[in-house]
Amino acid sequence: MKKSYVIKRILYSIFVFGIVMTLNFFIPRIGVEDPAERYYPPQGNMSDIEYEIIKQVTRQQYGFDVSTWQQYLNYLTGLMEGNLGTSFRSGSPAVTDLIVDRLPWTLVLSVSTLLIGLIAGILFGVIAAMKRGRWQDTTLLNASTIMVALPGFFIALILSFYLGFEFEIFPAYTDPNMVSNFDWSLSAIQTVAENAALPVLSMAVGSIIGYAQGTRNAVIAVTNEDFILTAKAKGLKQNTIRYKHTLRNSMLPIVTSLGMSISGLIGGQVVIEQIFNWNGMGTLFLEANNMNDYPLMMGIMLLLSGFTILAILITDLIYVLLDPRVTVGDKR
Amino acid sequence: MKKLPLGKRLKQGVIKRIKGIGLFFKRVWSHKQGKIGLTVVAILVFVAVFAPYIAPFDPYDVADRTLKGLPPSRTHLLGTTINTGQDIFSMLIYGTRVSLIVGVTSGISIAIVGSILGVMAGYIGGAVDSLIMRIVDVMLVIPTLPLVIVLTNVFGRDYWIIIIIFVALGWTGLSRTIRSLVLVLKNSNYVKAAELAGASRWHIMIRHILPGTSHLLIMSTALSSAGIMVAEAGLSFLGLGDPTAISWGKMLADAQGGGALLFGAWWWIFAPGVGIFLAVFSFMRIGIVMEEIMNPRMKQTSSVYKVFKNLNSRYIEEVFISMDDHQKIGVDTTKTVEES
Amino acid sequence: MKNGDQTILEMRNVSVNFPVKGGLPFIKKGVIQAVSDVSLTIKRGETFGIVGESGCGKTTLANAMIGMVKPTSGEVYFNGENLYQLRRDAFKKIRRDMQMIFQDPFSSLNPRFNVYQIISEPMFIRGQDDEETMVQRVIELLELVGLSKDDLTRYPSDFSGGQRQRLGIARSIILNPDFLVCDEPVSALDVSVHAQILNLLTKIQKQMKLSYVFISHNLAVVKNVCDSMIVMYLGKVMESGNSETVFKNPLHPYTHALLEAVLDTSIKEDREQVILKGDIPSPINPPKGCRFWQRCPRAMEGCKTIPPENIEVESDHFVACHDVNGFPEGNFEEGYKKPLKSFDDDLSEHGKAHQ
Amino acid sequence: SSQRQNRRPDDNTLYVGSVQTSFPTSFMPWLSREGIAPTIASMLYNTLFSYDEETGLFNPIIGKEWYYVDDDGNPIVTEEGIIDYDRLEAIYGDPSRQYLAVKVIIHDNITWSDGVPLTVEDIYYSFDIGTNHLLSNHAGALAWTSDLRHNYTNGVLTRQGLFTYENGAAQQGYTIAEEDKDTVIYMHVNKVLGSVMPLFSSLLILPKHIWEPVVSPENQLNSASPTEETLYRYQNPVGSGPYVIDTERSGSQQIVLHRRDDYHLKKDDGSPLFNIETVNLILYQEINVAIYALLKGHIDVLDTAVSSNYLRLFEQEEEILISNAPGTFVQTLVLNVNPVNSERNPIRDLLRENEFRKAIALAINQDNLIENVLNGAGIPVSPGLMRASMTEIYNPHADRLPSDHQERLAEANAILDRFVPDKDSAGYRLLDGERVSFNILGHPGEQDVISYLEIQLQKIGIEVNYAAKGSQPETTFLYTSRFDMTLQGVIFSLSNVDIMYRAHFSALGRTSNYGRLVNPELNQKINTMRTTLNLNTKYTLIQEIQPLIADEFYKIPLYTSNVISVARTDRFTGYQVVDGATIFNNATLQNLVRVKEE
Amino acid sequence: MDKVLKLRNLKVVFPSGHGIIRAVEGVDLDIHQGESVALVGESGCGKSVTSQSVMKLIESPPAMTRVDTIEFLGNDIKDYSAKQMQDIRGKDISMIFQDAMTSLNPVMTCGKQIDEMYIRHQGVSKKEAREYTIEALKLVGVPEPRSRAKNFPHELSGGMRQRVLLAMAFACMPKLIIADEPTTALDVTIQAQVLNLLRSMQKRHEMSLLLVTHDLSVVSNLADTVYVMYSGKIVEKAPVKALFQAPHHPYTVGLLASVPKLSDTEKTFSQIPGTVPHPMKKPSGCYFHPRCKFATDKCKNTMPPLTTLSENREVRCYYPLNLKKEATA
Ligand SMILES: Nc1ncnc2c1ncn2[C@@H]1O[C@H](COP(=O)(O)OP(=O)(O)OP(=O)(O)O)[C@@H](O)[C@H]1O
Ligand SMILES: Nc1ncnc2c1ncn2[C@@H]1O[C@H](COP(=O)(O)OP(=O)(O)OP(=O)(O)O)[C@@H](O)[C@H]1O
Ligand SMILES: [Mg+2]
Ligand SMILES: [Mg+2]
Repeated sequence: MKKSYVIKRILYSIFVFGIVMTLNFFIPRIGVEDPAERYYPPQGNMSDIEYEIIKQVTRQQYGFDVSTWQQYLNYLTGLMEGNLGTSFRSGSPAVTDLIVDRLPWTLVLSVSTLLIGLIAGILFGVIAAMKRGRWQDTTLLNASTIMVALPGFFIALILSFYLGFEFEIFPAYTDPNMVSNFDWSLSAIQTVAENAALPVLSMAVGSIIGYAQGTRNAVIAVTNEDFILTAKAKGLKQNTIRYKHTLRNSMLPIVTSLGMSISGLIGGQVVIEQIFNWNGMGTLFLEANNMNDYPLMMGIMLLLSGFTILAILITDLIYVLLDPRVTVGDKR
Repeated sequence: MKKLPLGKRLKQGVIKRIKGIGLFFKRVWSHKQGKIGLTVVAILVFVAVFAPYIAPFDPYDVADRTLKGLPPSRTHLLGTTINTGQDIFSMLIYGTRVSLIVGVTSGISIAIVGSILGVMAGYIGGAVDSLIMRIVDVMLVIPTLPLVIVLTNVFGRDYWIIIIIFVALGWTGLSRTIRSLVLVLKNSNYVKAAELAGASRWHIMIRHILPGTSHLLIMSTALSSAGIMVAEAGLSFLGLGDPTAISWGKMLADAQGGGALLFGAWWWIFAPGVGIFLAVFSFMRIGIVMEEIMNPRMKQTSSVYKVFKNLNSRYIEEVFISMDDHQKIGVDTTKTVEES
Repeated sequence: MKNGDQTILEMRNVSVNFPVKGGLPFIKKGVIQAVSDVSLTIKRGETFGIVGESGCGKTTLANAMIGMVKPTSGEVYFNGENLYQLRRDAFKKIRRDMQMIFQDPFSSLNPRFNVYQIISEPMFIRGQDDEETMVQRVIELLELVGLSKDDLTRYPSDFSGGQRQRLGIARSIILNPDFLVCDEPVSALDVSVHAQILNLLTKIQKQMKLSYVFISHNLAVVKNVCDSMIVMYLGKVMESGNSETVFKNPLHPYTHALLEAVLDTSIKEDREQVILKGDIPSPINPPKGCRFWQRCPRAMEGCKTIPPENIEVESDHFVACHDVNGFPEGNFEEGYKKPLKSFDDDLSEHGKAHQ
Repeated sequence: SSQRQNRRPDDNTLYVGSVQTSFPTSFMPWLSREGIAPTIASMLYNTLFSYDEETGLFNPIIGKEWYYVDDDGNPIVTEEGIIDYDRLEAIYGDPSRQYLAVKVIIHDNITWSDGVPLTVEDIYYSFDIGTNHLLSNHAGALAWTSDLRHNYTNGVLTRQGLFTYENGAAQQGYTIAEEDKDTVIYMHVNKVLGSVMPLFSSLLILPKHIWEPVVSPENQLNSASPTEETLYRYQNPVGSGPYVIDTERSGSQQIVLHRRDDYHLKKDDGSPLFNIETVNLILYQEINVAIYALLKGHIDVLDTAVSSNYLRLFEQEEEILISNAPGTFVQTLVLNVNPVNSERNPIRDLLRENEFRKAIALAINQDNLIENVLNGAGIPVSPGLMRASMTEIYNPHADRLPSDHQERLAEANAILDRFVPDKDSAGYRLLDGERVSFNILGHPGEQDVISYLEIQLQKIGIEVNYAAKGSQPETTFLYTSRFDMTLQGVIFSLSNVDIMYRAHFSALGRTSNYGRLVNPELNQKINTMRTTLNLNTKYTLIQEIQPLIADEFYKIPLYTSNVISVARTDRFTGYQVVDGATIFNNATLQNLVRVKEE
Repeated sequence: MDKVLKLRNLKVVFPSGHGIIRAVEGVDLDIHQGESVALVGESGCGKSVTSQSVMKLIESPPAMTRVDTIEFLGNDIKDYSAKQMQDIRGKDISMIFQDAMTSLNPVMTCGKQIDEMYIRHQGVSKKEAREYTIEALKLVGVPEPRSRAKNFPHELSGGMRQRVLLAMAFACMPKLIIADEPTTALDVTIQAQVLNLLRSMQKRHEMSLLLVTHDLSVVSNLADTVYVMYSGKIVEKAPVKALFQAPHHPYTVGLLASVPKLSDTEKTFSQIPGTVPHPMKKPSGCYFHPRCKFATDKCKNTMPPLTTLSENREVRCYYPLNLKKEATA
């Protein structure tokens, strides 16, 4: 039963990814007759003949000279080989290469944000749930009402100026040498940690509070469940109940929301990377947008969607591990 | 006999709905948090509507060089911008308009689109359901902000386009919740009873299903409005919003680009920040209070603690004492019993 | 209460299957055989009982009777007309004569409607526009079910379970139906309220000359209320007939078990109980042969594979059991009459232990 | 502080901040044209000559000298050695002559950064594949080589216009001595004086030995799927310029360039031409961060012009030098004077009237605009659109509007009263009651200018509103002439004037001539100017064109803003302020010296 | 017979935003060794609260509890600390809940949930605990206990789950078992299985049983002594036979009469009119008076006390019924 669920879940993820791929192919083609025009918008100082030549060449180069279906097919076969197309940057670098360069640095931010958010969030949430109605709880409640209303980028601005520029506690922006000097040495790792501090902090504040709130509610909900009463009636120790019975069940909604929150996390990172001069996928995406580099933009989108799909898949599978009830059907 | 004309019945229905919504807001109002939220929203709406009368200056007015980068003063409550000499307070006032319009319009549209699609998916079911839910699944995995950026790149950056994009991407979560609620409502026995009485699908949808989701819709409107205000601010901050309008996000971007903090003009950054915060905060408050009203379990847990804090122990003692059997012994019962 | 032999509803070989969806979209996993091959006849004015354990298909069968669930196969005749071959408008018209009272009084009333709206809804749907008549009629009904005019503008949440069930009853009879299905109308209610509701139903039946289908898992209730009955197990009819006859002479081992499961308040020392072993099998892949054989104390080898037929053993008394009817003629494998070991080891061990 | 030391650890390195969206990843100079790529390319590669805007002369780089030559290859020069335009006109004025022949002699001591000597074969190769689209694809050379009469059709050389010792010089009748075979090349160019300009000063010369082996019709220079070999060469450039790139230390956030000690040009005393040994270019996404970095001393120079608003901030800093260099870029207000028929409407029809346009021009107070929007960091521009500093060609008579602003407003209103019948307190109305109101298309960054225009034009009773440019203004607004007004920056200089005049005022179609102005007289003048072979005649014609342009009021000049850039003076001195450039420029690189520490 | 449990004057209220819910109003309860005591009454009358209070499982907040004595095996556990209670729970008193589905932790195997009992109270190793668990499962008639122990609750049928709960409750051979409506969620035929099992286990191990139910037929089969509760108060206490033969309180009388019996011949059922009072809006005087056809003004004004009529028979009524009948019995 379980195995078949896993297989089905994977198949479904692939199905969703297939649709995302298709969308990715068609979005840049919305509203233009000649895709070459979207890929290479006319420039002011270009003569008509020049522009025609360029379009002609672009069509050939980027394979727009065949039927749309053939293009789609080529796009898919390209993807199979890990080829996300060619960027419009000079020198026609492969989108894949550009992304691969930036990907680890984006992951540094997102993964640490996620981990810090999760760990601290769950910790605070559990504390608040245990101390329900006391100051720990009310503090969390108040903090969360304030934090949800403060956009991450606003926090980032403030942190970057005050903690970074004014008081120099952490770098206000990323050290340009960080990437090129990175060699896995302890000091290099320390540099990365220092530079990541503020961006991660500005993103993590929100997610800590979010997860804490979620954990608190989940823990409280589980505490009201009948089986906790059973556990009490069994005479189990407080801690056994808390960790073996309550926490594991409370994790279920957290795990579900985790998968969902990935997409938002990745999206929000675009602004944060920009503010802290962090050379990740977010800035790459904005670069691409500024240059109308559709292949690159869509490549990043595809990758981010792929990540989200993967994250949701993984959390779903973790969910299955945690919750034996899920075998068939949809839990959400 | 006295058949009520359709128009009048409709009118009655509308009045009833409005009364219902009014009642709902009254319940929100009766909540402390809700009161805060409603008050702030009311103020913001007032500011947005009467912006031209409140704002002391034309926010678009690029004033003299002598007026650039003024610190807050009595004439310029929040000073003027460093690069253009615009009155920041007036910009803030006008920014309310954009944020509220974008937020609320998108919120309401999301509620409409989300409920229609959610009800369709849940009520009609079958292929329609599969289709809509597959779309939802796909939308769920595409990161929103990047997608919005791509779409504004393709379609342009007018506010109405941005709103449409937000709506096009924002309905999914709501329709998913609505759908699951509709599935419950659809299988509830009162819907079956209506079907048995010969009700058409329309009748059931209009009279049973939709009203059943109305609270969710109001709540979602509040919450998604809040979310979209943040998203819009982010977009404007990146310089990808509608460039012609003054929005809080754009003010932030201008302030950042103009080096507000470097010049020590912190109010220039904080003013729009506080604006965003207040708007989002108040909408969130309302949304959360609505959620509490609708989800009594949550309410119970939170309010029980309040009740306990404020308990009058004397009163409780009296209650306990009143439970005692006062005349435990010595009642002449046996006699009466035998008589009966 | 047999007034006339006219049939109001007849079911012929009705089966209802539900698809079971798999995890992936568009892929079906199997079917639940909720009702299989049920035939029955309900006479005008009588109360027809359906008894069986949870999940055996009682509600589904009832739904099939009133056109809420389309049978996978078989026909349903109401007042002589085939329900599922009627045109839409005719179907709607005929449906007006059938109503249902639901098992769960809590979910059967729209919490947003007030009492007037709830009860008048069927009239409203039927295009009855005149407020005054509707109000009049609703008040009349409220009084009939033991509530008062003052309740007109109250909401379901203000009522207790029993009162809600009364509201449900009022709603179901506002269109003057002929045929009323009561799906476990009391099982969700408190004991002390059972009697109230049952009496109310009886009263209404008398007043309005209704035919009832009465669903219950409590044989004691069925015995007192019903004229005819069927006993269902896993979607199949095990025993059926005139209820007096059935109760006087229960033949099917499952009926026996049900009867003995009814705990009586009359105190008997050490009542000897037949306790069925095991659990109800899943309706997704019901056992071949007799659906009851796994739990049957009288099961034989042949019961595993040969489905028993419903045979009239005495006037108006049908039983589907090989032990009662004997196996039909045919080429069966050897030993099919050999009794199966009646109890699993562990159960019998336990049984011994306390006797 | 310690952090400072840490961030600029190398004494002889100049740390340069740049605000860009991205750094180039490929250093193929013909392809990288965005952002900072040309700056880097110009440090790695050379052109034949550089052009001096002030004098109109070419300074040697790879090329040592050049001449127009007659059919025998003899230079057409006066005794002083400068171009003899009269003889040139006499020889080539004949309409049957279809081209100008040019002889270029290059330095003989140039090596590529990999040590291979640079010869005219490299020049030949560069121009040759520049014209052969089958090899170069639409790499940047397309536009720059268009005046070279060296043509390919489908990869087949149909007309040769380049001649070296090894490539057909003899056949064409040019004799090149054996010892000059590596340094002499002849070129045939269109019969326009400006033809040599892009060929000499824009086209960066590529090393033949690097590119010839990899470039083929199958693997073009600019390919959507370059081979690994090509990519390697894109990323590891071999140039003849003063610097080489340190690929080890360069990445997406910084680019490090080292000085070449074997660069062929030296200072007079024999020391390296460029003083700076290492240049470390650092990328910042946002101006604010770059300014943080400068203030904190993480960088020495900011290679991005900053807004004049920052002047106030930097003025307070002792160690910061502000370069307030005069700009070359003229911001103009372009009016849609001749929309396609489908886009015509009564309001736009007003713009077709020369007088009406004059009224708008009269309303604009450049001094006030510069004071308010640019904080004074700019200079006014004459309606002839030519900067006054271009002494050779600037015509002061082009400025024919009164200078007193009140007078101008009065005149503008007088004109408008003639055109528009109806006026109320809020401004003019058309006959049908429609208010005279225009949209100005602009980038968000131009909003303050537009706001200013709004107020200014309001003063003469015309309403103006900001309309944001969409993501693709060219296709959606400009070419379809679906706009009223827009802002456009232009640079008219000695080097580009014949191309730009044509593009802006005479060519139709999909060019920058968004508003489709057609004035036969102007058109004809521009053509004559372009084709004359006499430089003096040409200069005269340019001067005559300016009043004509001014009279059209088709592009109304707004201002030329100064290029403000900043540098720290705590480590280096000797920064050079260059017109139209930031303080990070060639002159600075040649002049900077390390501050001695006490 | 030793007293296993002596509960005196238990009062529980639930303060809420709208008022105070009076859930239990002064309940006394005595349970002797080996005795099975039933607590019957309508839904919401306070049965579960009472039974959970015995184990001090009702938490504050949300509840407020007052009690004079909770004597368990002669010790007053009223002031026991949470730790001390944990030692008693499961070991000396255990509990079976109504809905086995929600009463079992869905993410833990059934076996593990029973193991916990042994590990906690008998200090055995995990392996030993599992052996005990398998024994216990066998005892409650779970076929193939070894593999069943590895199943998760949702993989078992309702009857099996209830057996797991039984095994859990009996694991440490407690002195007192509290069963809160152990069979209402089950099918009739399964109900019989489980009840039978419960009775036999209890009898065999001489345990005391507090059975909470609203089903009188269950009572008749399982209980020795019956407490009838109405709206938070005990209205009648009697040995089971006596109660069924001669119910004294009008509520008990009505309750007994309204249960349908196979032996009935009439088509109508006798009924108690009206409904249970809302726990926040209880009537004055006797809580039952609005539904009682014998009610007098006295009943309307003052609450009758719980009066001892004979040994083991108490009734809260000014005018008890069937007094003679009992005398003859
Ligand atoms: N709409 C449906 N879709 C799928 N399966 C269904 C549906 N309705 C009922 N079933 C299944 O059909 C079988 C019979 O259900 P039904 O509700 O008729 O039983 P029942 O005898 O009324 O049970 P209960 O006493 O619990 O009401 C059950 O296994 C149930 O799960
Ligand atoms: N956590 C709680 N918060 C508020 N009120 C409660 C709580 N638990 C129980 N009550 C109230 O206490 C009263 C008694 O509840 P209890 O659960 O003991 O009833 P019961 O007799 O067990 O009913 P049932 O037969 O439905 O289980 C009820 O009115 C109920 O509303
Ligand atoms: Mg049912
Ligand atoms: Mg209970």
